[in-house]
Amino acid sequence: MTDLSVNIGSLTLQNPVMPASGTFGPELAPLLDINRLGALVPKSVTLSARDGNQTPRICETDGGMINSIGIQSKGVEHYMANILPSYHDFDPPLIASISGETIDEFEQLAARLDKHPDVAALELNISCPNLRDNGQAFGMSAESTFNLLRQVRAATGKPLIAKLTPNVTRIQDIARAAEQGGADALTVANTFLAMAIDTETRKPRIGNIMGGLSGAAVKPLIVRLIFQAHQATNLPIIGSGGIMNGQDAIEMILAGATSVQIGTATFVQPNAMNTITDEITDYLTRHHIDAVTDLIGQVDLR
Amino acid sequence: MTDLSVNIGSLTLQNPVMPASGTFGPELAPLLDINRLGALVPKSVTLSARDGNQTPRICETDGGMINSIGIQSKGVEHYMANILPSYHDFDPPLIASISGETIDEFEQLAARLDKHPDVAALELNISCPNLRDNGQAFGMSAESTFNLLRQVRAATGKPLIAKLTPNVTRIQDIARAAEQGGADALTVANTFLAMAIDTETRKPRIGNIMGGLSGAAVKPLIVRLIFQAHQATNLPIIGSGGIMNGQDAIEMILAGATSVQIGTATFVQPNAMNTITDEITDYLTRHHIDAVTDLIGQVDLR
Amino acid sequence: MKTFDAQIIANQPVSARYWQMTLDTSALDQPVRPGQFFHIQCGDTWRAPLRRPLSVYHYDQKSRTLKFLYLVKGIGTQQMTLKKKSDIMNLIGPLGHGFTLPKQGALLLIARGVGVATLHALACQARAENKNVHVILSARTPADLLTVDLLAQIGATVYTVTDTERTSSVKSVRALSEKLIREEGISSVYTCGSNRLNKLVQELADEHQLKGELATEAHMACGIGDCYACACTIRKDNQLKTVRVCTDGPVFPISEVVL
Amino acid sequence: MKTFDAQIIANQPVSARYWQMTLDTSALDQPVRPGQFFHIQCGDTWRAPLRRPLSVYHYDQKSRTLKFLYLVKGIGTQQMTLKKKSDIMNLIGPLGHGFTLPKQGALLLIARGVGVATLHALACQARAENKNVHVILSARTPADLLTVDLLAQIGATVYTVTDTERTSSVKSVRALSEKLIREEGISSVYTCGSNRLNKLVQELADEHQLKGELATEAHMACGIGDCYACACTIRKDNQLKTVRVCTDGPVFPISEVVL
Ligand SMILES: Cc1cc2nc3c(=O)[nH]c(=O)nc-3n(C[C@H](O)[C@H](O)[C@H](O)COP(=O)(O)OP(=O)(O)OC[C@H]3O[C@@H](n4cnc5c(N)ncnc54)[C@H](O)[C@@H]3O)c2cc1C
Ligand SMILES: Cc1cc2nc3c(=O)[nH]c(=O)nc-3n(C[C@H](O)[C@H](O)[C@H](O)COP(=O)(O)OP(=O)(O)OC[C@H]3O[C@@H](n4cnc5c(N)ncnc54)[C@H](O)[C@@H]3O)c2cc1C
Ligand SMILES: Cc1cc2nc3c(=O)[nH]c(=O)nc-3n(C[C@H](O)[C@H](O)[C@H](O)COP(=O)(O)O)c2cc1C
Ligand SMILES: Cc1cc2nc3c(=O)[nH]c(=O)nc-3n(C[C@H](O)[C@H](O)[C@H](O)COP(=O)(O)O)c2cc1C
Ligand code: FES
Ligand code: FES
Repeated sequence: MTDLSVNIGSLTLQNPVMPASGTFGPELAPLLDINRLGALVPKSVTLSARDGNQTPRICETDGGMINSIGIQSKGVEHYMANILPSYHDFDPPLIASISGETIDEFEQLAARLDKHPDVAALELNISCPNLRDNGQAFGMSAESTFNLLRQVRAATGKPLIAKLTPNVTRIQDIARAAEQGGADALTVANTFLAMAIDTETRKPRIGNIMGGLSGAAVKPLIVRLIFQAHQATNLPIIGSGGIMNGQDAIEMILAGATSVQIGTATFVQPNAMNTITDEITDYLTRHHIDAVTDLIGQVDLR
Repeated sequence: MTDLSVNIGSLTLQNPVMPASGTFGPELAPLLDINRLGALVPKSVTLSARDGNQTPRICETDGGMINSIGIQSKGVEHYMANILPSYHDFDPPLIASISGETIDEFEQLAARLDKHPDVAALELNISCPNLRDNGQAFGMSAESTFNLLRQVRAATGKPLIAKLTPNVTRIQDIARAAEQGGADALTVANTFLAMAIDTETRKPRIGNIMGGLSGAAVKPLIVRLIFQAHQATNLPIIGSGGIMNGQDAIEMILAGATSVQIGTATFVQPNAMNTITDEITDYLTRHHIDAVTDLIGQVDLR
Repeated sequence: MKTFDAQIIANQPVSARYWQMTLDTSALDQPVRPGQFFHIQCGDTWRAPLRRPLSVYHYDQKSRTLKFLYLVKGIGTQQMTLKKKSDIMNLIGPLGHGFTLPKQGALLLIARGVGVATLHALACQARAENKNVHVILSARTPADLLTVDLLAQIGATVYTVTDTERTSSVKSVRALSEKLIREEGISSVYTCGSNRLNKLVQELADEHQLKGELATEAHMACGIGDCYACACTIRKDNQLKTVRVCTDGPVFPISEVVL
Repeated sequence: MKTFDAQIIANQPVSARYWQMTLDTSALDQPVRPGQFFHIQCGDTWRAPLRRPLSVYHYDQKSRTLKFLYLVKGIGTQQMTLKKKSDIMNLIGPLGHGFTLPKQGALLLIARGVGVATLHALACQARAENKNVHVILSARTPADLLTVDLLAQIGATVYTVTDTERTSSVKSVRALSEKLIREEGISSVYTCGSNRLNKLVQELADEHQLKGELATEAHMACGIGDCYACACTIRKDNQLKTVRVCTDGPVFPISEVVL
């Protein structure tokens, strides 16, 4: 029997495949076996209600897509009253993605969710390119990453996963700052700040001018970022960006990921996460590998 | 008549389309009308001879490719004796791309080429991800960019084009540093540091482990970088990264580019630069625009 | 709602810019309502990963055949034109809320361009329930007018207006609509395909106390309510609300729509 | 060398893993030499932008037809198998330096796997010039052996060795080669397809003072000498030199090759 289970901090997942925040919801239930996921990750929640950004909020690019949803959220109270219960009947642990405009907001969100029994861990979205001007995010500075983690760490005992931004000069520095601040794991990474212009109308193809690029196009950049972050820290890494099939997931695991998140691929095919899990199992079987953990960071550098 | 001519500093080009360094050579002459290019840009030259990196030096990714050629060069003396003369009979101005491991090397290269009549301008490759460990480059720091530009500026009167790296948190800061250091123009940008792993052999698909990603996949990131750099400086910008057709070139011009460089597309189709020039003309004609310069930065933000 | 494969029975152009695709959807086990849509994988998911939403143009419950009428616009619909008889299309659907028919009275449908693709299924159902149906079709040129004969065939009364004939101004359409409302016992009005006509229909519904519905469009990623790509703003009880076109729509009461 | 379109005359599998494509290359106006290659656009240039290099397997100057023998390996060659008669392939070529034939004496060709695709054209030319040609074909299994009959047909003497029959060890191939060198007046030896055999041929050429040539492979981007993707190291006058497989090769004197 192939062992697919992995640990993210104190959390044990039945397999490494989980959804990427913002691309998943209970609406998928008729199209996907949600109980076969490693974890559940709902859309990022903010402290108070937000409307999200102007439309169009998405556009397609070669091998990818740009989104600027901008965290449309009804606030954390609504989240606890309505969103969390909608996942209650599924088996996998739920990782709540939280997003704030200030460090205090992150802290309050973490404190508010700290005691909630349905929340197994918190993913800190310190990397959304769609909240502030020009795609600025906390995760762009090692200092603010450290401060944010430290403050949130004090507010909750739940495992903390820092979702890093790829839009930085040295991800190693940010990864280390998150580790030192008290993160239990890293998600590498959020979307790449991007822009597309319709040459016929000359207008940006995204209402918010810029947005975040995801999908197959970004995979070689994410593999590199995982490799760099894995060399810089001891934290388990959740790889995210451009995984379309099991082979892509294996590639990220070899680069240093413990687990993977799937976003755009679910839009292509709603049951992509189930297929990817099957393909990971097939790969392990074909290569006579007992446990997926045996592959983590095992890229052969000669 | 549509006017395709553009100015890069004191240099006037008959049209905005030129090759990207490292993807072009006189070998293309039977396959492409070289005299229809806006400028000629040979492979980056180093001060002394270098062998380049381990093989494999390229691999393909979805919608792009990773290269780690690593500047194989026979040194600047050989360049002046053999490379520059091989372009002598072509009409377009030649932009010499130079690459050094230290600021002094850049300065010496510039000084050595300063008086050469065949060199119309210098492109400073301060952004090659394939020279130093882990893709480090001068262009990753505003300070070293400024220092490098200032020192090279003192060594030559030729127009200086700083080729920036996209692997930075804020390209605006680097663009401004280059401007303050004395750059006449910016190339935005070099390749994105990337990695790919063969899941069957578990080896990196590039001998040098990491390399630079180019091709269609990166276009939305480059359009964003051009837009940001254009907002931050007054320098003319040469857009480079992912242009496959005339529409892509127009997109970059609307984002703020004055001129464009074509690399990967030439591998797809050796006469791509001629086709792209024709497609730009067609676009201008169809939209009743007299001069391509009327489009620079004209993205309609409402 | 499910993800399923459907075999192509036919796929051909119906005019210079429009194509029609007929699919064998025997895999479907749910009813399909006018105004609902399917989220379609058009072809090369590497270059173009996103699905495309297309309205039900016609659905035959008995034979379980589904038709789309589509404007060839960009890469997705271009790839659809390359598909041949017997090729397989992957669909998610049926999705979204469809139209609701009036209890009594006649229907007025006002469609611009490919908007008729969406309203056509409604006309069919209303005729099947023996309701009177009046359709105003607006297009750029007479050649762009779609399904005129088919609508007439099922017993709808069709009025065509075009830009080139200078009969398609909002003013003319308003005059024609008001005449029909006065003379034909219209109880409800439906529209799709043009912002200017949406406004007109909103005004008409308000002025004449008609039930009105609008089929909206938005760029979509998931198509099933997860991603909030397809947001639009509606007004309900005098409050502005952001809703999802894919699940809260695509059909909205015209009174709620913010134009 | 030029970029040109060629129409497919035939494209079919010749064994479980190998296909053969025949092209009408009437657009070609240059001679094509054994050992040269073409740089081929395989299909979807969006997902897979790079061309693939394939050796001339056979070229008929009179009819201007060109054949490739290719191993179906990854996305590029997979896309080639989807191409049908009358489809158009875009090629750049002929590229690179081909083999040189010996002035006199017989040729010994040692090919492993798809390496025979490259050596086959050489066998044809040598036979056309009435030279004696001995070919050792090595493969994993007897089913993987390619073009045995064709080579025999043109009058080459063929020896087959395979892994499953345990006849393909370097030792056996060395023994067979030495016998042929002794008995058949071999003046030159050529190889392609296996690193172990390359080494063997280098040794044989050295020990027996034979002219030897090797066809090398490298990942390529431009294929015409511009990009330095295809670098390999050779030894010339006892100096190591980095050269380009696409233009300085792909055929190199075996004595210069660093293995
Ligand atoms: C609920 C719904 C029903 C529709 N029904 C029909 C129909 O029956 N017939 C028909 O011809 N068209 C219909 N459309 C519009 C149709 O979805 C777009 O024309 C189509 O997606 C364009 O794809 P493309 O690849 O050809 O164009 P591209 O411009 O290349 O598309 C690029 C991206 O933009 C999106 N996009 C472009 N135009 C639109 C648009 N008008 N609305 C939403 N997204 C868009 C695409 O989905 C894709 O993600 C409908 C749209 C919606 C939302
Ligand atoms: C001069 C020359 C002549 C060749 N002649 C033949 C021939 O006649 N028949 C034949 O079957 N094969 C030949 N090859 C090898 C052939 O080019 C590769 O098998 C082919 O490119 C693989 O492409 P793919 O898309 O199927 O595989 P993929 O693995 O998907 O290719 C991915 C990338 O790696 C490159 N690549 C993969 N394997 C090789 C290889 N062995 N050599 C060079 N690049 C590679 C591809 O070109 C592509 O850029 C030749 C190679 C060279 C350099
Ligand atoms: C439509 C959309 C919405 C997203 N919303 C969020 C979000 O709310 N919070 C977050 O952390 N990431 C969000 N992301 C980023 C994804 O979680 C993921 O990191 C990214 O899409 C890369 O993975 P992919 O290439 O598999 O899609 C969103 C992505 C998309 C495409
Ligand atoms: C094979 C290869 C070699 C390159 N060599 C150089 C180089 O020597 N100097 C340099 O400044 N950029 C080099 N580049 C980067 C290109 O000049 C260009 O910036 C990049 O490829 C992006 O453009 P593209 O997407 O059109 O290819 C190289 C790129 C490739 C693909
Ligand atoms: S398209 Fe995803 S919520 Fe509507
Ligand atoms: S492939 Fe470009 S130099 Fe050989």
